[in-house]
Amino acid sequence: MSSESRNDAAVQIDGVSKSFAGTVALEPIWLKIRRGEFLTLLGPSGCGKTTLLNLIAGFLEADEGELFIDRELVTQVPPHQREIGIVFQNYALFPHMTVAQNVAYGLRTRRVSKAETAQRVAEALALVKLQDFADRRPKQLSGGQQQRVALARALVIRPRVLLLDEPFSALDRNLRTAMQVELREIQTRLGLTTVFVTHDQNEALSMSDRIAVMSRGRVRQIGAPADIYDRPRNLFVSTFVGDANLFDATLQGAEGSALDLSVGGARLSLTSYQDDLPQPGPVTLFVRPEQCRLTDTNEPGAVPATVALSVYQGSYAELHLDCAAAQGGRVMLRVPAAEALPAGAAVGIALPQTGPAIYAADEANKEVA
Amino acid sequence: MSSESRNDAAVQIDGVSKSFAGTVALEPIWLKIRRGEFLTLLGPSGCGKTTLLNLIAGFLEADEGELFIDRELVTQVPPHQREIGIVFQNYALFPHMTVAQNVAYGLRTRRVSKAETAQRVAEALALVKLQDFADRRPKQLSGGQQQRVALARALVIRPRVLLLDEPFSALDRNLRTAMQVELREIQTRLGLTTVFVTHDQNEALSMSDRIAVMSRGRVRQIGAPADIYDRPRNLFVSTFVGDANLFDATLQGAEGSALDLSVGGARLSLTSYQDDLPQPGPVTLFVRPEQCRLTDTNEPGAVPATVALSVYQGSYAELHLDCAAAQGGRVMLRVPAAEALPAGAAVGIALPQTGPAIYAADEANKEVA
Amino acid sequence: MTKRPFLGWFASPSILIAFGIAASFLAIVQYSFRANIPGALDPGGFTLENFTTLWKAVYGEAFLNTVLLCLWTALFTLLIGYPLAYAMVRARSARLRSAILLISLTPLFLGEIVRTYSWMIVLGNRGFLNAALMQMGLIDRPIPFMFTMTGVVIALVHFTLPIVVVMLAAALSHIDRNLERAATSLGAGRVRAFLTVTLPLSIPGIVAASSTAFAWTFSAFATPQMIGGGQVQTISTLVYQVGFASFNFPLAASLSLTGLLFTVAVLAIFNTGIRRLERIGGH
Amino acid sequence: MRKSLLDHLLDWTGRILLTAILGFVLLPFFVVAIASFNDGAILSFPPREWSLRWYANAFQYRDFGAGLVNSLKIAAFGATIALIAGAGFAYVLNRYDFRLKGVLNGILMSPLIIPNFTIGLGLLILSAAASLPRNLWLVVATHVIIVLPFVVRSVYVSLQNFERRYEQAAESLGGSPWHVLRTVTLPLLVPGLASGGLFAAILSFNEFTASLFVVNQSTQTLPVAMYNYVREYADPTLAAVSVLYVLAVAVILLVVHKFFRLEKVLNVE
Amino acid sequence: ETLVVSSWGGSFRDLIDETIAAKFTEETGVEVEFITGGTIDRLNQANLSKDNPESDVTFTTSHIGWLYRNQGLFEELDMSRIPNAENLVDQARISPSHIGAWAYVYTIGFLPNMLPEGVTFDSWEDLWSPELAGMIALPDFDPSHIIAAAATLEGVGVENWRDATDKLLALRPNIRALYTNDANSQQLLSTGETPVQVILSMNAYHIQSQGLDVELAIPAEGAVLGVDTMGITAGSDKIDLAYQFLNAALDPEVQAQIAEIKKGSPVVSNVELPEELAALPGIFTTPEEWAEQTLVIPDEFRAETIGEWRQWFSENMTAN
Ligand SMILES: Nc1ncnc2c1ncn2[C@@H]1O[C@H](COP(=O)(O)OP(=O)(O)OP(=O)(O)O)[C@@H](O)[C@H]1O
Ligand SMILES: Nc1ncnc2c1ncn2[C@@H]1O[C@H](COP(=O)(O)OP(=O)(O)OP(=O)(O)O)[C@@H](O)[C@H]1O
Ligand SMILES: [Mg+2]
Ligand SMILES: [Mg+2]
Repeated sequence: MSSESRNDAAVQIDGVSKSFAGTVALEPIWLKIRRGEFLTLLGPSGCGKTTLLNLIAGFLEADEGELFIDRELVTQVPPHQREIGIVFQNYALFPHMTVAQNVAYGLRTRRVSKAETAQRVAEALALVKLQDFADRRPKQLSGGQQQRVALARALVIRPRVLLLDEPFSALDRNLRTAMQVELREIQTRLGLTTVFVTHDQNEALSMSDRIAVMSRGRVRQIGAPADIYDRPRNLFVSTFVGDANLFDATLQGAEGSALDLSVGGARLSLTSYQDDLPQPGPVTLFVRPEQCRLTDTNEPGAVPATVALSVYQGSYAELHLDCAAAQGGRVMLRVPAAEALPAGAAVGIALPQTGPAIYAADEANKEVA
Repeated sequence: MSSESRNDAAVQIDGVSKSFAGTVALEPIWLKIRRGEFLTLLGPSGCGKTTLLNLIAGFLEADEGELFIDRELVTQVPPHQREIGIVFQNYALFPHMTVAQNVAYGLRTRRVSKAETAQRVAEALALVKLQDFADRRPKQLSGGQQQRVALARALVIRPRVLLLDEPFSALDRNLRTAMQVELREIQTRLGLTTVFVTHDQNEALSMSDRIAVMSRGRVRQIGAPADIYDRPRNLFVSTFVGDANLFDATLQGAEGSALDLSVGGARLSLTSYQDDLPQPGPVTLFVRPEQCRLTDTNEPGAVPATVALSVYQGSYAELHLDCAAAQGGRVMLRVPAAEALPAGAAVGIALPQTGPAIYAADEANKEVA
Repeated sequence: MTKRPFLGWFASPSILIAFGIAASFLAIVQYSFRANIPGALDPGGFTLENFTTLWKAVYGEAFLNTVLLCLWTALFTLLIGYPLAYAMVRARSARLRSAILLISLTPLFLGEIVRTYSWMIVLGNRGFLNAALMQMGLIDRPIPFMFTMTGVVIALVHFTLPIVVVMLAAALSHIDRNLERAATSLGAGRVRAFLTVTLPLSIPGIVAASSTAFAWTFSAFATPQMIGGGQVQTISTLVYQVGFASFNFPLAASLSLTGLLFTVAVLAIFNTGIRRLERIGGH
Repeated sequence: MRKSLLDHLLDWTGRILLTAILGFVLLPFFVVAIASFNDGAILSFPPREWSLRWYANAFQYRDFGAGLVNSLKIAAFGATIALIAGAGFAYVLNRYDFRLKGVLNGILMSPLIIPNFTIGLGLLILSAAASLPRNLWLVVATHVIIVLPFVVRSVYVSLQNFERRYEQAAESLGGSPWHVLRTVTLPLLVPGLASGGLFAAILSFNEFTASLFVVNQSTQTLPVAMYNYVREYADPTLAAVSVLYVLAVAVILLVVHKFFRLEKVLNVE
Repeated sequence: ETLVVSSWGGSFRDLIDETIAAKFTEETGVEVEFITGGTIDRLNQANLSKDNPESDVTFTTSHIGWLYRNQGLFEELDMSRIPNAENLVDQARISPSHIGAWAYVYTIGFLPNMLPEGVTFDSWEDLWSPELAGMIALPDFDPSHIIAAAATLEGVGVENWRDATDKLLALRPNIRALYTNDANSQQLLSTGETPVQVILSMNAYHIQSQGLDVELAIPAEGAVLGVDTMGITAGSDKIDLAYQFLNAALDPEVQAQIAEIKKGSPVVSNVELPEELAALPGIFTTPEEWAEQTLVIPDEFRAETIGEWRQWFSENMTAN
């Protein structure tokens, strides 16, 4: 378990795939997880996140492909020899053991001496701020505390990789935010390679070094959160992560990344971040709400719309606009609560000059989340 | 079920209370729900929302107090004679009936003629856009479609009040937003008196005419969403609804609503919306994140802080600041993603001149959500 | 508000039945304190003699036999039933799971007679087992199974196995699989994970299953009667014999009553055991 | 997965153990099947000659036919009565609190721990003391008492898992309690009721010990007739009956499994 | 219309069905139905259903017949309504309420090829041979045979059986099983479980006919005589038919059939039997045979004491 070079992959997944009784849960996947990296698997329910995690942990056997942990080929290594830490959504604490016994479990299997065990358990509990709960049983703890014990139990064995399967989804919002921050702090401090599973895009965006967005057993895009949010590579990613306004547009022509589009009668010139642009013709134009600006109806280049509904959200309001050029007929913008407009007001939507992406209207993966 | 005067209470709750085996689920509650109003009961889990709803529906009997629906005393009326519509979180569609049969159920119990039943069922299904699903069984529908059927089933009997108990909490984010908009549109169109239960503050803020914020069996504040968000009347409401930054401050003096405060060494003059101000002395100052502004450390009146963590959220970033004057040592601000600062940067927090509230530091209800 | 619709309607049939049960129980209690008049079904006056009679060696031995039978049966049923239940719950293929379930369950629905009769054919001196062993040359004269405790235990284990498997499987299936996974991820091999996690968590199930095995064995009649052949006397066979061969219903009643009190006591002990276990950990 | 020697060992001992145990469960039925085709009146293994005469005999022996008819009648009546009473009681148990509920429950569940021979003896004494005729209804009553707890349990579990919201929804839609019971509660409880009733019928059909005490010649059930046959004849006719019995039960279980999934019925998922 | 007969099950029912009932049906056109069970079981059942009798004619052993009579379960017989009873031997005139239907002995039966070397059965004493440890089966429903044999061996007479209890206890090591009925006895022999039994002669012959090599010995002290009897159930509403049934049973041809089929001894003196049949142990055709080969336990005494014997037996001989 040398860690000389900081750049080689802590986990390397080479064409691993998995089917259950004929249905494909995971298409062949290639993925490198860097040492110390916090990688999130994000995707809708049933997309194969847990399956991939179970393959890394060794609870499932891959149909094909190879898996390396710290450069060691582990495809055939049983789970208890993989030296990984796991935290489950439902905590999976041993109900018949105290908190301390739970945390000590992984040390006992490793025949660590009594004294060292006691010390390391105490350290781990201190790490998750549960020193005073060592003798309680899991049932006597709150959800958040249980989740912390599970974390301590996984960390105390100094795993090569930490795997977490929707660890916070059973917690309420406030506790959840607190635990997210806490986990990320501990992870950074220990420099722990971490694979985190969630279907919550905010959680993914806020915690990760990199996000792998999955759908239907495939990784659809992998990259830093800002990459994923600002430069989604396909329609699925753009709609699954963050809010998206989609317009029916026609691509008139492109010169490099400069595009010439018509949207709902308005003529636009945009530059896109995309490398692979679709052919001229009907396309789908994707714009984030915060990239759109509300203007007068008659501003040139503005797409005409009417306020359908203004939804108060406390710190801001969501304006839902009826817009003929938009897919589904609706566009959403956020404005400060004070600037909300009444329903029925006619407005123009100014689209950004840079940033948006276009996808072929008949894109094979026209799969909106 | 006359509706002559548009201003009398559709539902009136007069000192209704409820205990279960000694534990108080609901303290005596007084509440008037206006005709056509969309009232939300918002509060953390276990605060008594469902209990109150069940009392209105007649599934529970009040220990004391009286309940009127349309001015009629219904305290002793069994649920099936109350003419209310209910939608539950888990839909509770009859699994052994088709969609049409589900919707027709309430008409059959009323011995509505075959022809009229068919017509009204068709109308109700059209209302929720499920005309084409009449002959399916609930199991063959998606969660959102099931929720729509539940709504149609409750609406078809033209209830005097519509009750909804966390109807959308099992749906995923996108569907949830869509359903919220749809429900609100239908409710407005039909002018339906509605009591909506949720523990999701965004949902409450965005949908309601008025919100009743509950905790521990009591209504802590009732008012329009903006009222609740901008002018919370106690610490519980301010922290439960929206994000709150709380500072330890000392109230030096007050003149009318103009306050003289010192916060972490800085001296501030503010005006508050509050009527009942605490005595001079130690107080808790409450400020929404969007009311705070980031400035230089040395700007006069700015509270000094250091960036602890910057959390990317796509359309914006959350800056978590270490701040000695803040309760819990942390303050949170939102900034455009591009303006996020690196951890360790020293900053000043400029507090607003108007808007914030202060609460006595020893406030009896020092109960942070 | 109609507070309790149907209460009267729904409860009355069962109240009637409860009266029947209570009455027959009272009949037993009453008979057990009445004197036996030989040859007459109507009992005589009040007496405690029936209970003093129970101090005789036969009855004591029957009690002892019954208890031994219960203990051995429970022990072996657990030893055999646990692996079966485990395999059933953990089997990867749904087919195998169903097969195990059906095979271990079918005997439950066959009743005592078919199963006991089948075992008589297996266990007799010229039965299948001895014939097979002799054919293989492992023994040269038959091993007596019939009319022995061993034979009765074998058949009783078969008798209680299905219910024990069902109860253990229910207990095992409610143990979260992630617990075992957590243990393996922490470095425990399969054996260790089983011994330190699965087994301890299934103890309440084990206790519940053994108490059921106990109650079933205690109440078994055809098996000790047919396989024990009068050589293995249990409470049940004695009750029948005393009642229908000696026609001494008061004595049979007092024997039943004593047996019942005994069962209740044992099951009460089991129950407190379960409750304590569940308080300590369990689910 | 690359397995250690220990793992292989575990796998193989596991497989062998499983096979052995399943073999133990099935052994008597294989043996009885072989025995049923044995031509001689005296058993021998392996049989010297084969024949179907014992099957013929089983069909001709009058007591089996009469016993089968009795058992079917008793099981049908017993299960129906137990189902009605048991479902009602389970409902009451699940929904209401009233005085003596615990006592009533205790009495009705007591047959689970009272040995069947005691129940049989008690009812025999009771019927004699009350000069009740020892007819089919006495046997039915005995069986109702014995199977009732199983019905109550099965229906009670269904009721516990029953989503009260269905009833509340129906009530809010204007359904009176009876209407709701008829149109919502009962239809949704059908699986629980069916499996409870089926279980009761099977148990009743198989009940032997208590029946032995309360039957007479004309109300003799099939298991009692079979028991008496073993007492009176030494030939393998009963082996033939047993084989038919096993086949019938296996077929019924397979069908039940197909429709209800036994794992679910028995709560072992 | 049917006549209900209470009898033992199994081959005895078949016997009655094929002989007496066949004759009866031939004569009257009335069908016969059976209710079956063990001797004591049926006594108890009869007691339980005293007010509403289940049968019209009851077959039982001579001594248990006394219990029926004493408990008022039998009608008093009017012998004039049974013409065939004229030739009834004295030993078969049991009481005013029940008369013999056939006779037999309980004696020692054994499988010669499984007998230990050198064991023979010239006397009841041979049952006590230590070589027979764990090989013997006795009937559990009636211990009177072995008690009578022990009392005779001890020279005390069966009335003083208490003086022979030590002798009885000494037999315990040799006892392997107590059989509960004839089928059980057959099984024990056919499976070789117990190669030596105190067995009903008729049953032994039945087992022989099934192809098993069983031999009967008549010990010097004599074999224990048994008479199976019949009576009319008290309260029967078919008294006339019942008398006709009893009469059919004593018909010489029927009696010969019984001897032929089941090797039961005729109880009327006017029966002609083939020689080899007449020579069988347990079949008596002459007054001398009736007198010499039998060990007789007085019926009434036996009936009174059987309960005590059974209790003593189950409390002292069975538990081991
Ligand atoms: N043991 C199994 N047998 C059969 N199919 C399975 C099994 N486990 C998973 N699947 C299927 O594989 C696919 C991927 O499942 P997986 O559990 O990995 O999804 P997931 O992304 O974790 O979803 P979720 O967010 O709901 O947990 C799903 O279609 C699922 O039904
Ligand atoms: N039937 C009951 N018996 C006993 N206590 C009950 C019962 N129903 C509710 N309670 C208690 O009453 C309190 C209020 O419960 P209620 O269900 O109204 O909360 P809620 O606000 O709806 O919570 P949630 O958001 O979790 O649904 C809780 O403390 C709860 O435990
Ligand atoms: Mg998952
Ligand atoms: Mg609730």
